[in-house]
Amino acid sequence: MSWRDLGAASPELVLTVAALAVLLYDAWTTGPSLESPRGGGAGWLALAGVALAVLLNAFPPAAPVAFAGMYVRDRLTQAVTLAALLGTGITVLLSPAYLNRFRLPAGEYYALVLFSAVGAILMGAARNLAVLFLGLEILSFPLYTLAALATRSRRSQEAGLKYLLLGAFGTAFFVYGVALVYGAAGTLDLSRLAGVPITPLLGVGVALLTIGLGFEAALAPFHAWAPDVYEGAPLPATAFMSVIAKVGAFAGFLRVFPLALPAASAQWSAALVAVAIVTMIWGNLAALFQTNLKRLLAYSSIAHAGYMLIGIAAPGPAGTLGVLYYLVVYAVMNLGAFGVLILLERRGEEADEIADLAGLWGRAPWAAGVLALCMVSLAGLPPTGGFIAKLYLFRAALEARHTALALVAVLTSVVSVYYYLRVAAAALSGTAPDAVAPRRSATVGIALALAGAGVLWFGILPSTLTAFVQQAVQALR
Amino acid sequence: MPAPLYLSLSAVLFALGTVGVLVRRSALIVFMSVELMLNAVNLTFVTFARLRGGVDGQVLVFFVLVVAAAEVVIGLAIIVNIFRARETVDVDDVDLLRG
Amino acid sequence: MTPGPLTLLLAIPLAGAAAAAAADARGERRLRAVGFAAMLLTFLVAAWVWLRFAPGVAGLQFEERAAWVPAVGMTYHLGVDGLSVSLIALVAFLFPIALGASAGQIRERVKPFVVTLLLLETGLLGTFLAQDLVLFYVFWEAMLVPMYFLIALWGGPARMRAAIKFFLYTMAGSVLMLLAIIAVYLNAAHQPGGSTFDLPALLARPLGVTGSAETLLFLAFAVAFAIKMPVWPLHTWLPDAYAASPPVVTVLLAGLMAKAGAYGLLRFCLPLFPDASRTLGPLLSGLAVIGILYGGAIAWTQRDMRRLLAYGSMSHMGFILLGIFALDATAVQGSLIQMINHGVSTGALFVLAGLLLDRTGRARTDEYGGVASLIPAFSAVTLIVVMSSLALPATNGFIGEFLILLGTFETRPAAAVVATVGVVVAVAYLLAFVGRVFHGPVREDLRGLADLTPRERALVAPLVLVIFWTGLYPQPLLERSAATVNALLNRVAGTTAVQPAAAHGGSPRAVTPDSPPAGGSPAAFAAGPGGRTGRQGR
Amino acid sequence: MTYAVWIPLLPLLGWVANGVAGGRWGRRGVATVACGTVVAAFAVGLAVLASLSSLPAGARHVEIDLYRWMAAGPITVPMRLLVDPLSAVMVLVVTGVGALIHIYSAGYMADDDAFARYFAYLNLFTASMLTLVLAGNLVVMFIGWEGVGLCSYLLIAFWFTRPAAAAAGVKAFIVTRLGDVGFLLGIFLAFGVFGTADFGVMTRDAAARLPLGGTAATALCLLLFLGACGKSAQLPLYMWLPDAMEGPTPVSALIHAATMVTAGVFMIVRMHAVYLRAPLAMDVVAVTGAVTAIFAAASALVEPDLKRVLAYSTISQLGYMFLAVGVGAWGAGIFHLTSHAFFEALLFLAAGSVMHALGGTTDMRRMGGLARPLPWTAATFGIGALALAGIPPFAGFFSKDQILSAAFHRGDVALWAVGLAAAGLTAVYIVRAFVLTFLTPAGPGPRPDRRGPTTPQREPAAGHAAPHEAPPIMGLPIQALAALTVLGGALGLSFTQPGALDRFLAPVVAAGGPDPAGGGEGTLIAVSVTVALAGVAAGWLIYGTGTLRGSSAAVRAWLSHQFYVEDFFNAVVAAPARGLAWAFDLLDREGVDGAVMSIGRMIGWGGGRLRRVQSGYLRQYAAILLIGVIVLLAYWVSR
Repeated sequence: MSWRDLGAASPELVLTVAALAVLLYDAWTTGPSLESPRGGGAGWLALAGVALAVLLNAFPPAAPVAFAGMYVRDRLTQAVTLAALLGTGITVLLSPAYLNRFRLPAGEYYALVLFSAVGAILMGAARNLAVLFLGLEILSFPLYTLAALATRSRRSQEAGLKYLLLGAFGTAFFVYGVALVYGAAGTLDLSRLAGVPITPLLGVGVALLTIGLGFEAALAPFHAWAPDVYEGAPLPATAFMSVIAKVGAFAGFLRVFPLALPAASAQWSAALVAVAIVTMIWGNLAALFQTNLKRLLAYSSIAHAGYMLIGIAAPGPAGTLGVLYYLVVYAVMNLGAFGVLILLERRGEEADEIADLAGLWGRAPWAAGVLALCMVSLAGLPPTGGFIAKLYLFRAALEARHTALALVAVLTSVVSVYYYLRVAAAALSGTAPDAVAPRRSATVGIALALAGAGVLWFGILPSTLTAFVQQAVQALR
Repeated sequence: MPAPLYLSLSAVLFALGTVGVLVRRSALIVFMSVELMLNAVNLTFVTFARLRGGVDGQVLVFFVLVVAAAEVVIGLAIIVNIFRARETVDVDDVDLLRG
Repeated sequence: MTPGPLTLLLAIPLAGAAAAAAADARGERRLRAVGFAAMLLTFLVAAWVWLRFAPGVAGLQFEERAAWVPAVGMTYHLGVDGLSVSLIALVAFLFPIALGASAGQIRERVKPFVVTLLLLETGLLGTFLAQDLVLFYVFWEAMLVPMYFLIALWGGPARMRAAIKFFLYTMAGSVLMLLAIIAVYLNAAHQPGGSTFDLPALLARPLGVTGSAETLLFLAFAVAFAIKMPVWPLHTWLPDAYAASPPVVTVLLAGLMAKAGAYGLLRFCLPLFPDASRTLGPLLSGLAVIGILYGGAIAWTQRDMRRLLAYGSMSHMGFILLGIFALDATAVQGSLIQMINHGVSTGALFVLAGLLLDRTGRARTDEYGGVASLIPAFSAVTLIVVMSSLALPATNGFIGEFLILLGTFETRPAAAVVATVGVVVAVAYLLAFVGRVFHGPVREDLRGLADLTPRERALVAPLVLVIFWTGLYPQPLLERSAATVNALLNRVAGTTAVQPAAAHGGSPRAVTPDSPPAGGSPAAFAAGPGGRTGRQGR
Repeated sequence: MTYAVWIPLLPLLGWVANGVAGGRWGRRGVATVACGTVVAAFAVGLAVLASLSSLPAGARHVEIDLYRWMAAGPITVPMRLLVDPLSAVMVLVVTGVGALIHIYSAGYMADDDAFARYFAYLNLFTASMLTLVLAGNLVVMFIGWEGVGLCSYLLIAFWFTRPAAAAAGVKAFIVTRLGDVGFLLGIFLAFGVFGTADFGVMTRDAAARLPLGGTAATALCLLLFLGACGKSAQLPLYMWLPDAMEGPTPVSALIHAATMVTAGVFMIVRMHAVYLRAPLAMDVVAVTGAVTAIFAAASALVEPDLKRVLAYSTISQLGYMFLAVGVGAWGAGIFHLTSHAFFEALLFLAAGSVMHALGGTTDMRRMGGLARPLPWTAATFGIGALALAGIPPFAGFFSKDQILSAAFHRGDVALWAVGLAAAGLTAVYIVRAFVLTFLTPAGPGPRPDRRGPTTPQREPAAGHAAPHEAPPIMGLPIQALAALTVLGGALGLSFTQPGALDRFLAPVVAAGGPDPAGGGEGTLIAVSVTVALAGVAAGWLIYGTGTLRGSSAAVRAWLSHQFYVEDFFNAVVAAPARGLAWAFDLLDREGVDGAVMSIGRMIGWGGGRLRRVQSGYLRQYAAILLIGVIVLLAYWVSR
């Protein structure tokens, strides 16, 4: 390990340090009541860490490959880092209002968020299955905790338990997969997997890897935890996990499948196509009649995982480009949608039913507008980022001659419009229920403005981001 | 004992763990079943490390152990918290969230 | 690239939307004024473009091209030609009228209404201006979104259901087109010249689509456009949507959005897939004829005013489809002018229906009676518009239907004959409408109905003027489309060797712009009646 | 001669003026504008006639291109007027009779609330009719063709608050539009054949482009004739005309007797060069005309309603005109058209005078003995009746006789015989009408049920109490028409030589017509006069004195139902069409939409099932995950 190695991993290091600083700050300022102070100090610290990481991420390191070949910070890592940091940053902005209102421990919260982000980034930087495994665990353990953070809420407890037990279950398969791949290939180095002949043992190992990553990404049928956990977890935690888990998992997918196993693409591609189809159908159909918005967004995130998997299942530069673009856009639009929910409160509880949105237009027009915009983007309609992202993925699918996959993708996105627009229309019409009150929060406002602007920017002027991820894709070849 | 037997043993252990997750209702025992699965994986790692003659696998065992330990920490915290609220750790009673 | 008038056309409504969004929501009059000013300004620019448009030029004019997403071959490419120049003007013409007519209907949430309307205008204009496949698709879908909200937020009792049905239905068609767009792009990538989403650039190089692939791609495009028009049997979103929307929105739905479908067929289906256009032309002509009769017949049975007009509108759109796939210069020109006419006439019908609904709140025709003696001016205007709808000569409707049928008669006589019967059907349902609402014994509970106010007169007067102007002097419209249509049909005809004998009957008539006007094709008829009937029997 | 454009333009301006500002300048102003424009158009027509006559016969074909109307693809349609002897005659008939009727209307409609609207419509009609007759090509003609149809609809349904009137208007529009399908297709075919629909070109090129008796010529002529059938109320599309009597009586006189309904005849004469290429089509025209003539005459025999009797007489006389053009007697057709315009308008206006006196009654069973209070009306009606019956020396005699002799000379003896029989019947029914209205003592008669209640908009109920002559503004036009009816025969006054009208029309229709001087003319005249007189006598004996009696109930039923043509039409066309429309509606809701919605329901059902899988039980989730694991492993192992 050298300074150069540390330099390569500087974003992760900054985030880690920031997390530790948050914890220390929290310990320093917490009084005898063990309640966090109502100030936003921890949040600002976390935000500063994220900002610094963004800055560092902008500069490519001198030597991309570090830590004895186990770690790589190439353009792909940069793109993944960007998505992760974008998600983390917006989450940090969204959280203070909620944490204060529900008296959740801010220090722990921010530290966990930052740690989780580190895990996701690490998955994107993995050049070795061991690192990938570590990244996965660093990503998911904080999420388990975040899900259960509202210790007094039975729903939160339940979410934590379900997430933890199923997560551990899924991780076990993943590790077993790592072991079998190791046994078949004799190495954990992803860059050396390419030349390994495809044996059944390797195949089973890869299949088990798929399960672990698929669990994290909430691909059907490994998704069952997601709706319950999303619904039960505290809102900002839900928002965060919906994004960061996807970033990590798909970074892992990219590292394992198109990059490490290009020769076997015929085999795994077919399997992933099937998974993607099942996921898109399952997620979208189950979301149709949800009345709880968090749950609806949970199914929606499942469906989106299916879409993103298209980019993996259709190997090639177009697919990778699509996945990376999608991750960034997804982070922005999903957090925008959750952000509006954070503003709502029903008698000291979350107001997370669709019906609670009624009349939002009259009370908080801009929030309602952003919600509608994000819904439109989630539905994949122009002129939003969601459309361009889907366009790239569909292109990848057709280029790889996966016509059926493309067909299912477009048709299920039609189905998805049904529930997304229902939400948007609910926010823009009707009269507000008395019990629900919108809260004001400057940071949430900033986050929503960012999300709204991002959704439009990525939709109307996609060239900047496209060029950025395009570089990532080209650098890999 | 030849390698395939070790591998088979670990596979059986892994399967036992899987079945345990599926059939046991106590959260604690489900948890222990997962630990069993992880340890089965460890056995696989060690076997392959020995077969392949590298140390990667053996190093990874430590990683897995640490991870398992961390998992226990978080898990027990959550389970205890649930027990406090509901006086039960039966996973079938935890079904508030569904649909 | 410096932004030209076409970018201005997109920017003005957008800026108007932004200004309205920033304005105080309580100042309703000011909001409407802002919206109206933006629309009027847009109209002025569109009128300027229309006037400055050089007839006789087949290609694009006022072209603007800039890189959009160079990495993927997407360009910001705008342009107008004979297909779109008048439609642009129509869009810009109808929007201020719709906003003006909304005063009595939209009393709540005026601000979002104005904003949404302006966004819709941007989307519609962009649809007609875009010359890049993806850019087109962006506008095409983007206009759905404001339309959805216009229906879902300001519509009648069944609005939610109708809005989502409309959206899902049309989007189901569009997404297939999206796949087809990508497929065209990918196919061309394997051809010399590489690929791009830029339409003129694509048309200038081999596309590499043939045979059944071409048919499939053609269908994917055509279905999207057919749903929007709508074409039988893909129309069932229409009556619900038309009846549930606020009437001014129906004006835009029927008057403008339907045109986008027909326009798409001409802009994309014909030039991109000429072979498929020819082989599937008879099928689409058949569907058009079915739509004409079917829509007209159902309109005859309807008791809900807007459902009646909705089916009638569908019937009329059948003529436009028929003209397009007659693949004959006369018919296609007729279709183009009929798009304008349909926009004006059907738009006017829905404007009037809306004004009537505002006054009485009655949707069913049998809840009226003798209205003509209560509000004579209103009735007179309605009568004029109805006459234009049933294609009375000297009104605009006649020009379109006449040219369509005349051209179709050349290439698809059987379809033309059956479609001509549709002219009678139109009389049946439109006069039934007039008869039930305006004629008959006066219903006492309608006494005191207010006639057109000066403001409303100002709204409908331009529509009436256009009806007569187009009916009596359609040349400005026709000459603007002539060159483009000829070039388009030459392209459709040109992909396979044209046999002299088959050129007249089987394939579209390739016409040079300056062919002798009354020349017809004497040679083809020298064969005598036998030849004639032979062609008819085909 | 460009100023001829003012002929249609003047009434059009009248329409605009009265339509836009009719409420401003009062009834007198409205009437002045309306009548003034038509009279002025008549004057322009005279000027046109004069300057046309000053041209050499061969040059009496002046095309006035106003502007290029439509040019699309290879076709061009100019906005072209054609002034030649034919259109000049028609212009004079239309504006002349039209002006008289306009003036009459000013009295007849004096008390109507919608005075301005009435005259606006009437002016629009006149403008359209003049466009029709002056048109230089079929498409411009179609403007007038449809324009008069529109006005006919508007004026039939003028008292639209009466359901019967509104329905009659719709019926007229729809039935004529049925014919217009044929007309339109004819235009298309003309474009196909000639590349244009210009009358001049078609007349010139007909022989070259259309082989004699060829399919194209026959189809073209039959299609156009279908349009003529609708507009001119020939079988089988006649049924709208009797119902059209719901309109104000001057309207019936102008539109449904004198002008619009003759448009079909005019059009065929216009297209005579083409018709000459299709003998079969001409036979169809002639036979249709003859059959319609006798059919309508028979129907009129039992009709109790005075105006409807006149309507049937119009249909019957139109049949004669078609018979004429069908046998190629173009001049005779136009001649009968002209004289018919005089006497039929006269009959209608006189009938209107009767109605005026009786407060709107048209049921002859409630009339009678009106000769005493209404001497002028009775006298003028009598003149019209004699002309209609074909009694010399009234105009009707000359024109009808020309037609019959033309048919006879062409060898169509059967057609001649039918025409002759129809002439006899004509005499019978018109005598009946005259007798029932003016001579026999007034009977109570049944209430006029078919009409519905008389609305206040109709004339003030003068009632039976004191029938009185109409004011001079109504009387004078009647008398003027009576004079024309008496003198109109002069237009064709010649037994062996072509009449004045024939000679004037000769440049247009030179190619047509059998030689009128075929010999035996005297005999033919004697026969037809005898038949006419016999008809008059029979009518007098049956209805006047009651000497002749006896008609079977069956015959009566057939006659009063017009041989069940309309019932047949309703059963075969109208009812199935309606049924089909309802079936479509059902199909649309249940079938087409149902299919679409069932897709939605299926998806929704799937969503519901999938939600139930999410049961909340952690172990079930693990099981689902495990299923995925197994499937995936199975896939990889099987590879």
